[in-house]
Amino acid sequence: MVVGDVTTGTEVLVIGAGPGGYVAAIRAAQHGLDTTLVEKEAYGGTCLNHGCIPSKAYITAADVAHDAGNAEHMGIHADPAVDLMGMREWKDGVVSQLTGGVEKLCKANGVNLVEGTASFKDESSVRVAHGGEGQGSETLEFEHCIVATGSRPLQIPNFDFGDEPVLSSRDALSLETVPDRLLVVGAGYIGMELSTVFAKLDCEVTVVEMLDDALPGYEDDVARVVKKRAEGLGVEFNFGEAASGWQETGDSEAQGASGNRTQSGDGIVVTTETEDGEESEYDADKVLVAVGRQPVTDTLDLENAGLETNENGFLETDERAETDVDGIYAVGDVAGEPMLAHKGSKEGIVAAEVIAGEPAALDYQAIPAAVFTDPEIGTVGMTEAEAEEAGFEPAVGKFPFNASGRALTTGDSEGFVRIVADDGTGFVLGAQIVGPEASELVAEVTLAIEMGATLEDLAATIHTHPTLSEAVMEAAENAMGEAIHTLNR
Amino acid sequence: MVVGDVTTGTEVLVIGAGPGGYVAAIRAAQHGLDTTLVEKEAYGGTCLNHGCIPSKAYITAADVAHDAGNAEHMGIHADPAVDLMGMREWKDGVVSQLTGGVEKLCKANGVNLVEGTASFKDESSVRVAHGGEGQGSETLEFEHCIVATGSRPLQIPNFDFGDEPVLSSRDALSLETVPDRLLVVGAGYIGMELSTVFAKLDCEVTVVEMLDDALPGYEDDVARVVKKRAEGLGVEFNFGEAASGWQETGDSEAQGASGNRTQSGDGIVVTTETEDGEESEYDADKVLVAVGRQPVTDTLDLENAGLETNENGFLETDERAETDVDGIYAVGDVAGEPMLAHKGSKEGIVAAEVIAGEPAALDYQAIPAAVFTDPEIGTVGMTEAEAEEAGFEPAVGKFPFNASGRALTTGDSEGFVRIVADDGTGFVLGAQIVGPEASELVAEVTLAIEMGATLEDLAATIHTHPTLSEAVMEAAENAMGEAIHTLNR
Amino acid sequence: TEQSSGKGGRVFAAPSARRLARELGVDIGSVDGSGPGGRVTEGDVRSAAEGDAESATADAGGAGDDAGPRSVEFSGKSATKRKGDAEQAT
Ligand SMILES: Cc1cc2nc3c(=O)[nH]c(=O)nc-3n(C[C@H](O)[C@H](O)[C@H](O)COP(=O)(O)OP(=O)(O)OC[C@H]3O[C@@H](n4cnc5c(N)ncnc54)[C@H](O)[C@@H]3O)c2cc1C
Ligand SMILES: Cc1cc2nc3c(=O)[nH]c(=O)nc-3n(C[C@H](O)[C@H](O)[C@H](O)COP(=O)(O)OP(=O)(O)OC[C@H]3O[C@@H](n4cnc5c(N)ncnc54)[C@H](O)[C@@H]3O)c2cc1C
Repeated sequence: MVVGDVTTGTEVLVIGAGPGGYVAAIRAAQHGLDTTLVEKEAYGGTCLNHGCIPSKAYITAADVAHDAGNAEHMGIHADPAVDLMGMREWKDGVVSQLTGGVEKLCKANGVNLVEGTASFKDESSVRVAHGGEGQGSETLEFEHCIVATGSRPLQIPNFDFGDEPVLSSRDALSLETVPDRLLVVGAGYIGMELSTVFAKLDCEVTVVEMLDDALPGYEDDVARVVKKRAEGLGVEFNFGEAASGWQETGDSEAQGASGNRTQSGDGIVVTTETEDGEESEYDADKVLVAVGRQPVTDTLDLENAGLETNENGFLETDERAETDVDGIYAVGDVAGEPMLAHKGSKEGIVAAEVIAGEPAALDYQAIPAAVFTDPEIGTVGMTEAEAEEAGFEPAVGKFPFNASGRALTTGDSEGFVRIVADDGTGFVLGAQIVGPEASELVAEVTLAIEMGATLEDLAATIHTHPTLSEAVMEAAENAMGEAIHTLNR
Repeated sequence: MVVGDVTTGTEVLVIGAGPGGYVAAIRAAQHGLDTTLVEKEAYGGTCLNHGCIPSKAYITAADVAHDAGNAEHMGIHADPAVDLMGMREWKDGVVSQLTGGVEKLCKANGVNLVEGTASFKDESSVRVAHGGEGQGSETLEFEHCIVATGSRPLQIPNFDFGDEPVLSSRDALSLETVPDRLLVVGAGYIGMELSTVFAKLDCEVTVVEMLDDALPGYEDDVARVVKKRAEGLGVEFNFGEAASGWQETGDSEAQGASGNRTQSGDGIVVTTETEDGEESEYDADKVLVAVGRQPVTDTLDLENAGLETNENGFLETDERAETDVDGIYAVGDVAGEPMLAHKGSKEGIVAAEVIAGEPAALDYQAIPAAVFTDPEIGTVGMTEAEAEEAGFEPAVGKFPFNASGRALTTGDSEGFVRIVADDGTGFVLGAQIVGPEASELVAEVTLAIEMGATLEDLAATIHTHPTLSEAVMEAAENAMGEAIHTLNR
Repeated sequence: TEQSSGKGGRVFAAPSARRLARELGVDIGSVDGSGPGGRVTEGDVRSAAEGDAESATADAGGAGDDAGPRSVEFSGKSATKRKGDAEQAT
């Protein structure tokens, strides 16, 4: 039964309740704007339900088990058993605590919550279709709209996420048992994080990657530390190969574009191809496809609002997070790279404040990024090459964690902190950190970049002993030729 | 056989190779000064050999074992066995890697190393007595001297560290077996860190503290989080009691000032007294006395150089780290509170640079401090009360870790970040952090304080999701009434 | 004078100074910084705002101009309500 179409109005309409959208909605409401947030699936979006949060929960649990099982050198003898269903339940509990929190925070800040799928009727209203078929719809008129519909995993030909042995990252985070053999397609950050988790859970993990190294986009010496550790966990890498198809073991008929269906659990064979057409085959139980994500706009009827996506499917915005259409903003993954939760939240805040009449803008100098592999990677701002390209004469300092007292006492001392600065002025331009707590350490350097701090500022700031953050100070000192705990070049 | 007294000269003489002294020596040598470092015992001083480093190594190992044994809610089942000798060997390996590193770094920077005990002959020379009796001595003439002789554990009447059941922190870090029952005298940071370690190693720990709370000096709500967790580990606290004596079990004769000797391993009874003279008795196997530390100057013959200590035994210095005697500097624990390694290193650097003719001074705004309990504490700058006292009108923001996605995914979400700022200007004045990685998180706030950053600067800086450092940003936003993930007051 | 901006379109100034520049309609990229290395302080922004009003109101990086410093003139577009009642939500 279709319920009659009711029309209501709102000052600010936010579409999508991921970290881009819900943050925008809360901030808009904090500024006294009448705000409505429409979400079709789950509060918190990809990040809380199928991305950042569940993956990090699994990483923690896998670490606890793995660390204890590998601490004989510390005098600790344990043989932990992992019950994946128990791990999943814990993770689900964390997720629901956080998604429940998002809902509560929205309400407490006065955001109106609407469940359903929004699509544009024109440039000042949307239709919201509720729940399943026949659940009715309503029209919402808005003065300002923030599109925050996020992204979804890319599919590749012949690998349909609907088929049971083919996993998206989301599927991988809700398996009921640890597969014996997992083939991971894609050595980007999501592929690498999940490969590490499953390798630590004693799964035999093989990674195939089209490009010629793990973690494309990261500098060689950074990626190398993570790759080496992964190999130490038993992960096997195969570069320069693209996954081209799969079939069930014992199934003589090659499976392809026609689609695949698994009945038995007796394994699959995945075929890959090099650029020259050379084929390889890999036995596995599951194949995880983690080759990237694409923006979600197909549910929106963009054309009705006069919106267009660019050639990569993103909505383009200016430094106020506004699209080409007056009063319509886009934030988060749907608004382009980097597809990171905190980038989306920042855009959400700026969009909300711009709407509220504040002098807000996307004027940040640097967006930090982290990879939660073992060890972690944290980067922000410019690499040495990028600094050169931008016209700086870079001064670079490095500090290895094996010279850090704190790193040694944590039992985890591979990796380094590298700081990139402008030689003339000393202004800090960037950092590449690989090692323990790299995701946290990058925060200090980000503040340094935003503040226009110099190497001397970082070096002169007292850092607690013994902490990993001392490595940031020492890297800055090294760039000045004055490190204490490492030799200066 | 006494070797003839040779006299050599040096521009800079540093006495003591702890984090105050060796850092000073390296920096002086980096500035081209002819530098000699005299150490009587072990490179790295208390910190590397018996303090910061070994304690943190034990904390890590105890955590690995404890976390794995208590992760059933995460689906991990393990029953780790701890072999304290194995743990100690690992710790010793870490220590010797670091002390070896200090020695190598000193040499690589051109510091002359001399082993022996230095004492002043006059205000421009010391006598260095080598090794044991009859190993000879030499005279060193200096232009500038940096005294960095550190501190040692305070003894209390009737508890002689020479007696086998009476442990200093140093002894506690080299036990061969985990005692069944440990009585800890003193709930300061050293007592609390070690209590936590031993409790996690399944030792029955009882703490007696003369004052009326754990972690004196820390605010109530900070100390409470740590105390609660310790109690959860089975640590029993008794406040308002001072340890007054001990005797062996079954030993009818009360032991006291006369000294004690333990023959058998069948336990001791420790007696405590309240202010009103009320006595209590505690059964234990060992008693750890961790009631504070006192400066070491008694090996120096200070009077020969015209130096005097203040009423607390410290050498007083000015903002150039110089004592009352021209050309003689003092750094580290011997130069006063706070007795922290990084304070000593900073003073060492300043003293070295001042001697090198640089415009250096102890002009820092804040010294961060950490307690590596479970959870950790990290503090820097002013508390709200201190800010008020200093004439600021404090704006205070708080963010609880149980609203942090990252904290929840680490399984450790107790505690909070509190930021104190000046209301009018927004200048960040201090932070109190209790929770996971508090020791690292405090680094960003320290930089903020040193840079004269405002709440807005912290809030506007993008913080990686999901990280604990987001809590710093949110606390700053909360102080501005604009936090996203917690309600604003 | 040496400009702190230019390279890669960077302005070395705290977020609070950058926001103040937008609020006062100052193109922070053209402000002489008095801080170390030419870092632009809030004080520099204020004196630039007082000192020459005409350059401050010049269009400072309109939509789509992402080559230059990301300073955007505060236009107060479509403001519904201003700050001040941020706490009412609780
Ligand atoms: C495995 C994995 C790990 C990740 N780890 C990290 C990490 O550690 N750090 C990090 O920064 N990022 C991480 N990411 C990326 C991060 O999840 C995204 O960048 C982030 O979720 C983007 O936020 P968003 O608000 O733009 O979109 P999303 O989180 O995707 O939310 C969009 C929301 O919009 C809703 N929606 C879509 N269309 C409509 C419509 N028409 N009507 C109503 N609602 C609609 C969707 O249901 C969804 O809830 C990870 C991603 C994955 C998959
Ligand atoms: C269990 C424990 C845990 C601790 N944890 C921390 C922590 O986590 N963080 C922190 O910041 N601080 C910590 N501390 C405190 C820290 O160890 C001290 O603040 C630091 O070591 C002081 O450095 P220093 O150079 O002044 O002196 P020391 O490290 O004490 O070094 C002084 C050196 O001088 C030598 N010496 C003394 N007299 C002479 C002489 N006459 N001739 C030649 N040599 C001499 C000594 O042998 C010694 O090597 C801890 C201390 C303990 C006991």
